[in-house]
Amino acid sequence: MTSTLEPAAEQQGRPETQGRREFLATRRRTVVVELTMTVLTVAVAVLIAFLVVLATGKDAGGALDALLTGPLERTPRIGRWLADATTLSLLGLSVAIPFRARQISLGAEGQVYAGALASALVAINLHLPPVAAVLVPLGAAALAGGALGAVPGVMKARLGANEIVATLMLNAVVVRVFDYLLTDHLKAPGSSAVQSAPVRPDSALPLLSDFFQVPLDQANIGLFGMLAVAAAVWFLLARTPLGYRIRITGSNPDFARYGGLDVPRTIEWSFVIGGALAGLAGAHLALGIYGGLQPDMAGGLAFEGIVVALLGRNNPVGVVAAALLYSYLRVGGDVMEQQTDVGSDAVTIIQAVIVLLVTARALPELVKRYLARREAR
Amino acid sequence: MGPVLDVVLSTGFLAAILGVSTPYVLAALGGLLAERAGVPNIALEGSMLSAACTGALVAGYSGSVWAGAVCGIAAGALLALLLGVLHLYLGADAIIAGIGLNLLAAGATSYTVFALLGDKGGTSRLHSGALPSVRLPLIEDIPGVGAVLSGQNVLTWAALAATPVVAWLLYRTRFGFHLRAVGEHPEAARSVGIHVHRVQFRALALSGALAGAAGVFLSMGAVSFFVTGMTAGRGYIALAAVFLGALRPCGVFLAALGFGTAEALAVQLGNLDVPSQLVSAIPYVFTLLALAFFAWRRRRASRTDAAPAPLAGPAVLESP
Amino acid sequence: MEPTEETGEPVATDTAPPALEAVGLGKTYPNGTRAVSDVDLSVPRGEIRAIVGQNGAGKSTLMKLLYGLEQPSAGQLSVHGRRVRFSGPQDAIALGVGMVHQNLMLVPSFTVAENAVLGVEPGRAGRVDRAAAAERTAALAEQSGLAVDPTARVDTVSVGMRQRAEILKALHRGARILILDEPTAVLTPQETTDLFTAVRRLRDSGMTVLFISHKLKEVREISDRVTVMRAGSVIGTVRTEESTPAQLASMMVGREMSLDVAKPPARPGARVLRVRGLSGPAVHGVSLDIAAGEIVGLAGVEGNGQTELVELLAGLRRPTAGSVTVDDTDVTHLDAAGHRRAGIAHVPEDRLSNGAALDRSIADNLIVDRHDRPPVARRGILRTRRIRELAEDLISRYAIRAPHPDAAAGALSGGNLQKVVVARELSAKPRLLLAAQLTRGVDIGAMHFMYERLLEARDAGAAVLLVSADLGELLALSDRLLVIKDGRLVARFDDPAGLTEEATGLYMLGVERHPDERITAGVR
Amino acid sequence: VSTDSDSTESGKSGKLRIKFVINGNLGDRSFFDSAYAGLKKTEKDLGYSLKVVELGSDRTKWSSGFEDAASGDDYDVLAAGTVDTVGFISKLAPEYPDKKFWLFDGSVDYTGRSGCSNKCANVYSVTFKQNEAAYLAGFLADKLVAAKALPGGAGNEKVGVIGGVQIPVIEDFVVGFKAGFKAAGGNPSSGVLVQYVGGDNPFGDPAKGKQIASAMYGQGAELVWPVAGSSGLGAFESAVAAKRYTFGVDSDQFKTLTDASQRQTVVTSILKNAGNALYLAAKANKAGTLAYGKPAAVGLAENGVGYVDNTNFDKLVPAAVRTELEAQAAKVKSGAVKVPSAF
Ligand SMILES: Nc1ncnc2c1ncn2[C@@H]1O[C@H](COP(=O)(O)OP(=O)(O)OP(=O)(O)O)[C@@H](O)[C@H]1O
Ligand SMILES: Nc1ncnc2c1ncn2[C@@H]1O[C@H](COP(=O)(O)OP(=O)(O)OP(=O)(O)O)[C@@H](O)[C@H]1O
Ligand SMILES: [Mg+2]
Ligand SMILES: [Mg+2]
Repeated sequence: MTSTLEPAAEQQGRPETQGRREFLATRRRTVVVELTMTVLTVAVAVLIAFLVVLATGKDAGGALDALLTGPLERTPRIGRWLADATTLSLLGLSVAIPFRARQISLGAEGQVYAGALASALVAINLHLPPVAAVLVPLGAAALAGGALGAVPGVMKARLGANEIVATLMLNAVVVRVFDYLLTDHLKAPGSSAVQSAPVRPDSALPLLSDFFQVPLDQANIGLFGMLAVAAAVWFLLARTPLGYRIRITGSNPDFARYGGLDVPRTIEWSFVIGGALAGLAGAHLALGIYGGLQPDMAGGLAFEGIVVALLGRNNPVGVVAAALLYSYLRVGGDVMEQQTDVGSDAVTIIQAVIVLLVTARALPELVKRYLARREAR
Repeated sequence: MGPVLDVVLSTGFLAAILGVSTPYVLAALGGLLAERAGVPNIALEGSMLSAACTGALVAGYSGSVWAGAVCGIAAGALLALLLGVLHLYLGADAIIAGIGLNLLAAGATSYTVFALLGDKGGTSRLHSGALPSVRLPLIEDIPGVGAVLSGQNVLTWAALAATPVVAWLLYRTRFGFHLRAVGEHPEAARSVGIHVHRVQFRALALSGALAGAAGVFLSMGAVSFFVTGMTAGRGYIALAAVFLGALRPCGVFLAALGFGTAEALAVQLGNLDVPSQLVSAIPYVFTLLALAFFAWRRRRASRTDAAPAPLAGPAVLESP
Repeated sequence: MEPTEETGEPVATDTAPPALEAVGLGKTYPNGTRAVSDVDLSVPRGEIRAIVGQNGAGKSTLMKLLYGLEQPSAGQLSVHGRRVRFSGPQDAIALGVGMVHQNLMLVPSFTVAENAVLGVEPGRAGRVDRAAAAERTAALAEQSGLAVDPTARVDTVSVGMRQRAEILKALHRGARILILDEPTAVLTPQETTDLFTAVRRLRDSGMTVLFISHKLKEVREISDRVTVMRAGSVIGTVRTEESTPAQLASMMVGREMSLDVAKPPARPGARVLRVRGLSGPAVHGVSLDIAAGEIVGLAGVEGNGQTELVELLAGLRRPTAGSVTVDDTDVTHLDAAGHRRAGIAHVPEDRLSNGAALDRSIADNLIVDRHDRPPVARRGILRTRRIRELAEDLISRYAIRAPHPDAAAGALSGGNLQKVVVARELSAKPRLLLAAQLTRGVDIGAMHFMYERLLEARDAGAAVLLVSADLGELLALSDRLLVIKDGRLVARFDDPAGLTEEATGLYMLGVERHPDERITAGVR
Repeated sequence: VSTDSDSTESGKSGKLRIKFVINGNLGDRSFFDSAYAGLKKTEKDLGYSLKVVELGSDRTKWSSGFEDAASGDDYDVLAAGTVDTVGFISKLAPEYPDKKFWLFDGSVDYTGRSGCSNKCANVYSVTFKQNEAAYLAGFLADKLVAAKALPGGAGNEKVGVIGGVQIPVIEDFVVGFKAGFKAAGGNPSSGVLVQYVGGDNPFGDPAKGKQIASAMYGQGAELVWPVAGSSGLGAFESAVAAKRYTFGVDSDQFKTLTDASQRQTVVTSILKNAGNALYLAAKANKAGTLAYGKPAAVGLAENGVGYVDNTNFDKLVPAAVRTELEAQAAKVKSGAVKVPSAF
């Protein structure tokens, strides 16, 4: 039987390589265009923030200067920026993994508290040799966060229960239980503030200021831990079978099942890993930022983790970049509020405007469309 | 426990449930409309907050509670439309845009209140009044029922009426028809000439208006002034009710009512000698159990009947 | 043989303007794909015009331009002599253009009637009169001969009925120009015949029809003229009665090609698949054997359990009774992964819903069944170079037209996507291949290619279960043929050579039936 | 935030510059607002200048916010409140020995054993014995309900306390209140209903505050005392609807409430006078007599806490009860009565 298609294949040979070149060129161009456009949108967002301040009749130039250069003016602020970015990156990554499996987990908040609680309990009560004193609490935090992640994970994967509801409800429960344990059982005796006893010095995450001999506020080696975790998450998603399963399940669960992947288990793993990362974020807060437990210790970070994950398009590198950008703006906002006449409400408004504009990806799209049209001619 | 039981079985408690549930029902129905149109509306909280603030301010300055209510509802709708612009036209992710808008509403309400009244806490120094309660002359006298139904705020009545209205809108009207089509299969809707974005915008406006009504209820019904952040996370609870109610008006209503009941119950149980934090966790534990139970039952039901697999899953939040 | 360049003078001799006219029409997608370029097309009123071309030739895109779903980047469009610019389908609908899409555009939770009236619902004061919708749909169905159940939910009805619902949708809108993009790809011969009757009836009432199909036999049966597209351009238009299949095929691919399948006789080996008393949703007590090196065809009217049977055998559904073994592995209670480990490969009938992950790369799509074992993965780590090599190899061996292994699967044309699926399944060197609708929606070139690969797999010793809505294809490829009706096997032909479509059709429709002993002979 | 005067200018003019760092926001209708009012008064009366920094409720920002605020050279005195800031002040005070720190409603450790390495020699801290004022509130409450003395009341013998959240500062109020209730002859375990607002915004959820107050009135409370910031505002509305009574907190709510019918329900208000304490500290500072380096605690005796005795109080509280209350107050001031504390 002679293949009647031989000539077709041959005929396709030439345009094939040309198509390939075009594909690669387009891909390169897309990356460049996306990057440029992201920078541009941030610039536009800042410009609009400028106008917002101007509208309130305050010294817009000074305010903008504080927002944009403030975080770099003093090393403690740099430290605050890095410490904030560490927590935010971990939270962003924790959200990004279930998102990649197309699971909208909003459970980071509860997992943060679970992680903080577990790590602090270990770090306050157990006497451990030096390195283990840090690693064991971290492990406990990851376990606690992961276990908490497993609850909505199993509910979703095995029963089909909506994960948004499950995670939101679980957050509410965990935060209340945390408050209860803290006020009624863990409050340090003799302290008039509601806070736990401090963690043992061995368990506190070593401060970066001790290494670099400059004051860096609470920035600690958690930063490097976070970078390692981000690299690991990248590796997990891009280079391991489990990561592949997560990606495929997120893209088309029917296809995943057809292809022989265990979809429920993959979904559960995505929740568990996400939970573990949020638990680590909690440990970073407990062992690195507060040195113990406090009520409301996550502040608004858990929700901002979602913003960071989506800004970074659920890509580990993107998430870290987005977290750095976002926490830079958080610190800049605080500097602006401290140094200028712009009030904390206006700072909130400006941050909201920036978030909204940076997510509005129309500008890059419009430019891309324009480029495509020009090329087509 | 005895006295608590008495209270729980009292008409006052039933009346309280309706009051407590009102914002949940209204906002959840709003969330439902947006979700069914294919746009997850995380900005319910922001819509509620801006409506609560606008309503109290306008009522206070104009002297008319009705003007306040209308402007409040409009403010809620406006915020949702902003979500529409960002998500539908500017390609923003609906979830981040929603979170961003909630942030914006928090900052802007507090800023406005301070700019106008010089008070960061709220508008309690302004006489803004509340929307009237509805007395039901005849029903009022029926023992039991009368005390529950009569004297409820107009917006509580609106919430009760909203459920059948939303159901009617979704299932009986052309608009609802298009809305569901757009949410379920936007391509199909577009291919028959339905303006997908236009329908989604209208759905969002309604969604925001309903959430706005919920906010107006808080500042002009439950109490008669605005306090910064007074929605206190109710928008997120409403969002949970949307999904717990399986995206159906009746289910969403029952879920919202369930949250209201649980909260009212927690208020009553608060006097018992149980740690307050644990008592306030009860509604959420209850929701989790209900969620698991219903999901389990649905799953078991779908195992046994041999209907062919659906073409597409139910409309859930779009993929991130 | 160069076809005569011809701009399409109207068949009818009246001087009325053409129903549809395009001049210099072009479309470049935002991603840079130039799908249609400089197309001139003129379709007179009351003509059935077939559009043919290879996968990715731009047929669907051209139709989307005519229906306002996409906006042209160049050229002009006239409808009934009026110059038009469509800003969306609503403009096209207003001018009487209706379209049935290649990928059906129905809202799953709506009933057939609700889908049919969507956008132009009957009812007053903003309300929808659902009873009237059902009545009207029933009436239209009656009139046009398109049988549907107006009150059934679309996600519970057969593909054929979905297809008919789509046409009713266009009719309900008062379409005068009807675009049918591969309407027959999923239909049974009987359904196709009924559809053609209905289409002719519509044509006779003055409807202009544009009809896309890869099946030249159908094209020749239904159309008045045929327009051939290749690589985004119109190559030519010929009168149907003056054309031959071979001529059309060569116009499509740009060179001569043979349309015959050379099928050497099968050399069946040992039994591979053993199915006994298998029951499950829509399948009742099916027993059959398939040996290595043979193709067993499964014929049946769509919706008689063949989909379910294949999914049971692939591990995607759980049986309620019976047993299945592949070689010596009992796979009855295993999941899909277990079936794959046992050596079963599966080309699913609906490649879009579960055959591929459209937003993942071609490479990712090619390794789903082997992502966690060598050579793709080693010690829990994916080996990207190996994956790339594997993908490049399959892309070139299966002549998949793709720029790069990293290109998204969703950017491929239907035929090429199907090649990705087939490449993956066949390269797994299966013991048993379940091939459902192997050539659905693929062009004749690809179709032949698939046939050859299938026969190759058979000759390499695979057992093949072939399910197809295309009876001709079944008869041509099967070494043995089974007929399924209402979830039960009703006929078995151990030598289908000489069997005609009509004869088989009688069994499919339940008019005739083989005795059980004959069906289960040798199956113990 | 509103800088209330330009810092660089005041630096030159030699005014004492106060920087008030708030670990929360203004508008809490509680001690931040009260402290702000007191500090604000120093601008006019003492010629000081004031700058306010609001760190918001996000705790992750507090530490660096304090650090940043202290590092500037635009202040002479850094004022802060609540026990949550004790750690920050203890750390910063030794780092900036030339600056002064005023801490209210919390106390640093002056022993040097933990916290300040310089024994906080530049820190003035003042705590409030809110339990003492709450004790009087409890005492008054029981006397009023036991005697069924409130005009137009339903004659119930219970009272309610609404807290924001269950934290020591609030518990201190509750403990004191119950002790006073008991001292007056009541049974706090059956007669005092206690409930917390909780939730996402415990001090800013008036709707929930109103629900709780309504429930308490429904369960037979004759008067309700909200200690929950803005959430408490709902309680006054509830009192009007139920035709019952309330106590105010933190400021004289008979004066601050705008609604006349709500005002009438306020029997008295329990004051925790942060503003006054700060104003007095500022005055002492000007006179050079402010006691840095050791803790100060102000209670009834020092007029740091107290109850409001106004026309409404006179109208609603029978003379006999007033006399008894004053006698109790005198005992607390003299130390004859020790009020239990949650700390
Ligand atoms: N939305 C789109 N974006 C980018 N490219 C597209 C899009 N739709 C189609 N294409 C590309 O345009 C070309 C023409 O596609 P089209 O769907 O018109 O082909 P076709 O002739 O209908 O093929 P088939 O027979 O497989 O249906 C293909 O290369 C396809 O990949
Ligand atoms: N097909 C599958 N679908 C979903 N989850 C799976 C699948 N196969 C394995 N898993 C689970 O995913 C986790 C990670 O699996 P992975 O394949 O990365 O490691 P492994 O195969 O267990 O290790 P090794 O590479 O050493 O054999 C394991 O816990 C495993 O149980
Ligand atoms: Mg096509
Ligand atoms: Mg493995």
